[in-house]
Amino acid sequence: MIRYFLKRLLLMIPTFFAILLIAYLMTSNLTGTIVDAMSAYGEGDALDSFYEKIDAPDNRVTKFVRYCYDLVVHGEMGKTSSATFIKDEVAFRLKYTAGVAVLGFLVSILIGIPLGVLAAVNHNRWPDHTVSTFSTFLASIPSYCLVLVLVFIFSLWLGILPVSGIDTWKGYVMPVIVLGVGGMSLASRMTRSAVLEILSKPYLTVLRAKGLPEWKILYKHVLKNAVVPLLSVAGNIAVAALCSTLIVENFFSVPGIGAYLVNAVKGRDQQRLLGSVVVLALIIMGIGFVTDMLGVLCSPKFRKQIGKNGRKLSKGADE
Amino acid sequence: MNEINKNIPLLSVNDLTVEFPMPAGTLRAVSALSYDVYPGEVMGIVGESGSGKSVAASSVMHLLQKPGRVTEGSITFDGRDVLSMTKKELNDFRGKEISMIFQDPMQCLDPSFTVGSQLMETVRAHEKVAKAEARGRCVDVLASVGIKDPESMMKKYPFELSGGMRQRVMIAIALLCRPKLLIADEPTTALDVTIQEQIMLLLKKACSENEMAMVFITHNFGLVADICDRVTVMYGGRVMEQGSCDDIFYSTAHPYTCGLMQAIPKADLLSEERLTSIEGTPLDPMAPPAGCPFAPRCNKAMDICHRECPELREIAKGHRARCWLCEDDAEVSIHG
Amino acid sequence: MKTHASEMKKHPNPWKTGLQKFIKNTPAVVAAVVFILITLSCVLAPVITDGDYYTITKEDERLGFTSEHPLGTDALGRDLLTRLLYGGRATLKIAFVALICGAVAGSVIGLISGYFGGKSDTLIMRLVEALSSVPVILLVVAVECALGWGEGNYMYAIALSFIPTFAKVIRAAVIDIVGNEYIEAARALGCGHFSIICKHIIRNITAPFVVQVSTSAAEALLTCTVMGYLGFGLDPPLPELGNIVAVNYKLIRSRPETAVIPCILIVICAVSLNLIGNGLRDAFSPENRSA
Amino acid sequence: MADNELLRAQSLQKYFYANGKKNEPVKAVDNVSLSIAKGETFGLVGESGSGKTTLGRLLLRLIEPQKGRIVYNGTDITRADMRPMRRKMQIIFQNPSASLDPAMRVKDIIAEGLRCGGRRLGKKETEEAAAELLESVGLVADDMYRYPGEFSGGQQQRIGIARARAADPEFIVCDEPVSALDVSYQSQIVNLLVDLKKERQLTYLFISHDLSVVMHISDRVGVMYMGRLVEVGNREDIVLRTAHPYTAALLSNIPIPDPKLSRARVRVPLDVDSVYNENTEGCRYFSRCPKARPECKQTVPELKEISPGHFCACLFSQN
Repeated sequence: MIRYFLKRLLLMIPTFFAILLIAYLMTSNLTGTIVDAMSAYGEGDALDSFYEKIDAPDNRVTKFVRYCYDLVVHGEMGKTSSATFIKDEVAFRLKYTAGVAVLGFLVSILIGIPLGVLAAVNHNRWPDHTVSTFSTFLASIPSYCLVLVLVFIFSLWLGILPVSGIDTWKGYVMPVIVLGVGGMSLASRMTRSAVLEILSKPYLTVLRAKGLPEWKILYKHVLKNAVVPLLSVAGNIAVAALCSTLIVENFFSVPGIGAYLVNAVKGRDQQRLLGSVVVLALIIMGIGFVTDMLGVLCSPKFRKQIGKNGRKLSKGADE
Repeated sequence: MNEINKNIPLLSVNDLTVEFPMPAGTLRAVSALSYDVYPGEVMGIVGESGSGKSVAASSVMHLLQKPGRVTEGSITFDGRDVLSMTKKELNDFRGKEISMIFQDPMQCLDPSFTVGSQLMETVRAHEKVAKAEARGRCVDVLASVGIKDPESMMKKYPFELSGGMRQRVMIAIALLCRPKLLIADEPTTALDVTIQEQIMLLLKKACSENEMAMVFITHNFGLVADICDRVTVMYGGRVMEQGSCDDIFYSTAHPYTCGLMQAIPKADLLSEERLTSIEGTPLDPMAPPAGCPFAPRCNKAMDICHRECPELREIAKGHRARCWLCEDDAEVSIHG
Repeated sequence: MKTHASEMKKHPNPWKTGLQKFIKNTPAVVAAVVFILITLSCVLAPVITDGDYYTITKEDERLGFTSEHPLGTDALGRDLLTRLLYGGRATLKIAFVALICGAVAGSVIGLISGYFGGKSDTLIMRLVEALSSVPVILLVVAVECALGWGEGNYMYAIALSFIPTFAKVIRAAVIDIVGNEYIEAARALGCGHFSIICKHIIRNITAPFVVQVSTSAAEALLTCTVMGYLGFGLDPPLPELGNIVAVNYKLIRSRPETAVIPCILIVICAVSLNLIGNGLRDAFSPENRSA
Repeated sequence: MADNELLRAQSLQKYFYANGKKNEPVKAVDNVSLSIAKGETFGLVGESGSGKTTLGRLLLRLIEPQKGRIVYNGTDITRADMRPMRRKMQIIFQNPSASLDPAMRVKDIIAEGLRCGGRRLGKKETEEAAAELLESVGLVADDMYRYPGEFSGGQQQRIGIARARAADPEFIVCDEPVSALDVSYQSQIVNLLVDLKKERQLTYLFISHDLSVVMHISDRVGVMYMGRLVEVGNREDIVLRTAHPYTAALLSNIPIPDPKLSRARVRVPLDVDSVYNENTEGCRYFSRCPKARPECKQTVPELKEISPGHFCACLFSQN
């Protein structure tokens, strides 16, 4: 079992550095633009020496290697022009992003999944229709329109929530609602199709033939079989929540990674950009790894076959 | 053939009609079907795919898939009307009085639960027994279906078992509460010949030991000859012929049954080069023909067959057939 | 033998039966009509309006819906209706080009990894998973930096973001088709890989492809508008559904309708695209039927 | 090599390696040799998992054998380019609905077969040829404009046969062509195959798990167990002078549609559910064989000729 987990971990390393390399290459000509941006202030040798130090074409690769070395060995992400450690900046901002993202994720899971199960259980009856049309409608509202409506209602009209800034807990309410709405529709649709697929399996008729009451079949058997697919749904929702947090932060000026990213781009700062890429890549791969491992642990078939010989198992015929 | 100790039938289904309202029209899967099963007797229901044999059986257990519903007829089991049972009564009834085994063993066990827990929940759903005693009964029933090491089987998951083993576990689950009637819906079709034989032996032993009646559904006449006491031949949702095993095999009255018998290839090198096959294509369930459903494919069809559907008439003691040929003089032999 | 054409008509091909089912689905048809109306009005923008979305009217005339500005003016006093139509045209163009590029690229990748399988399959799938775990905004930022600013570079980023979805859907469909015996029959008849792919596989994956394009269309439109709103889109004077809303956000207190009207238009587009997507999915792949 | 021998396979071997070479392979076809004469129907019988379908695919080179040689009409085709050979060898499948492309009209399906037969025909001739082929398998000429979805199982199987015949082959592998059909359509297809064989002097490899169909239709029969041929002989030898205990068990387990006979029958006891450990040395039937002796475990029994044309792979064959 442990061997299988270690193998999965090792597999993540190359993917991580691949993403890092692509991000680095894409943003490498960014520093050139920093120099243009700064050229307005200084001329002559200050400019040349700076350009020389920051990014001559030949030492771009060596710079990348040194960057990775620093990252891995010391966990350093270099200094910004204003000599503050990027690592601290990113860590500070991560707190806010994580806060909003986790709350948004919980809202969408705790509302989306029960709705999905409800819609799947009474298929083609009124709960199914309402939930589906409701989630289709929610999925078509872009985040900034929702922001507009919420700000209009809660801040201007009722005046109970601040327009932006998250000094108090109130500041968190609106971003979380925006995130929750998007995640909820996705979660309910995915859960519905996963549970419908289980409900169509023949062994449910066998359970009914055994004389088990309908509620027992539903809560004991269907839900236990639904755990693995629902875990992958939760994994997708978590990644989606993180991605939309990056966007929502800019509307409510939440000082999170997303805003940091956008400022880094506007300020043409490659170091900050790479810092946020590192953190985001790590988090997302972490989510993927955790959902995968929970999936393996929860399904007896994986657990038994993995436990015996630690290698990836082939898809069984009777999944 | 074990003799019928009581003359009142355990299960009696009379002129049952099941319809599936589809967007393209109502599909009548079974029309005016009636058969009786006496205690300890094995009733075989034979027919090709689409003849309504599975619907005939699953409607007894109220397990019709959506959107199927019973439109006419009644099903009485041990004096109680099955169709009018409430949900609570149904749950006690299924698995305790009647239990069922299905065709595809690979899909019939819940992959996330051990064999033991699936057995235990059946016992505890019907009887309030202590855990230890329930476990003991599960181990005994597993042993009775020929599983060598029942203790270790209790801990195994379905994906670790072969097709034959899973069907044995299915039979164990069915026999757990000693039901009076077992419905077997093509239990051996998905299994190999050698394993099929073992399962048939097991079913025969179970029926004789627990004095249990059985409704055995299949499309293979060999299995019918092997295990059934009485047989119902179905085509296009209607009963074509019904009678004891010897009536059906040795004094066949209906051209369809006769045609099916001759169409079966035998491994005894006696049958000539070409099988006498029944021509024609399957009937469209949405638009059944006016007269007898088999008329378009019957080589002895008269014009009345195409116009009007014959009644199921008694042509000998306990032997009934639905054919115009047997209407006027019952004795004319179809083998001609 | 009867004439060839009359015979063909008697047995419609699967596409016609699929379309007949789609027609019966009223919400989808209404959504289709609405969407076509909007697209037409955007395309015919120069006919409907005089096309000057940049002249700024004076401060006092900016109030309310006047005959001169049917939908009023935006924060900087430019005519909202013209900006909406031209903005819609730009966004719809970018969204659909991005969607089609992403769809085709993703499908090709899915087809290759599904049909050939083995090592190439695992390698491609690992890359696709890596790509799918990168947030869209990161992709946009990366592409913007690499290709420079402005004029819709983010279209390529959004196309990239669709590659994983289509790769997974088409790969699953191809694996399902290759499992069937008619592919083996084609090989037994001497068809090479290329002719099998062209004749058998492409025909059978068009249904899942069309269904996936329609279901992702709404998502493509929304992502484009969000990127426009965040300022990654076209440069300010050029109108785009995203940056129209961004510009009018300031007026939310005094004249909220300037921001609300574009939002309503975007939501209507997205809802209609989603409904069309559901309708097509019910018509062409009945097994995963929605409500 | 006999004069009228059409196809000979020598010690064919095909192992399926699940995830990588290092662990135990599934020995689907293990050292199988057989020869099929021209105009003969060779029946191949075995339970599911005995490798009979894999052997059929190997002979047509739809799967590549790891070891062994295939000689067709004197020319060694083990490594040869199969394109010219495809015309001569065709295949009919088990599942009627999955063997026809649902998106193509029947006319195009048959045209694909005609093209493989090297007959470059214009539109008009293709339709005539397709009409003639459809009538030859008992369908109506107008059926060529319909889609496979509109036919019943039996009719779809006829279209598959028409397609195979379009290439005008000499040798057809029938992979369980009637197992998925009902009894009345089964006999229609069997009769059709017998007529075709007489009319076109075809040679069949008829694969099935249903012994009675195989015994009815084939001249020589081969019995396979777990990837190995355990007995080969003509029909009378196999039924009347059964040599291998497994064949005897198979024959005794066929259900007989006659109440008196089937109940009076003596059955060969067969320990069915013992654990199959495939990689035992020696005879693979050892774990289930009622007459197993210690020697069976040591040596792998070879296919010996116990009487002219009758081969058996058992150390203690019955007669």
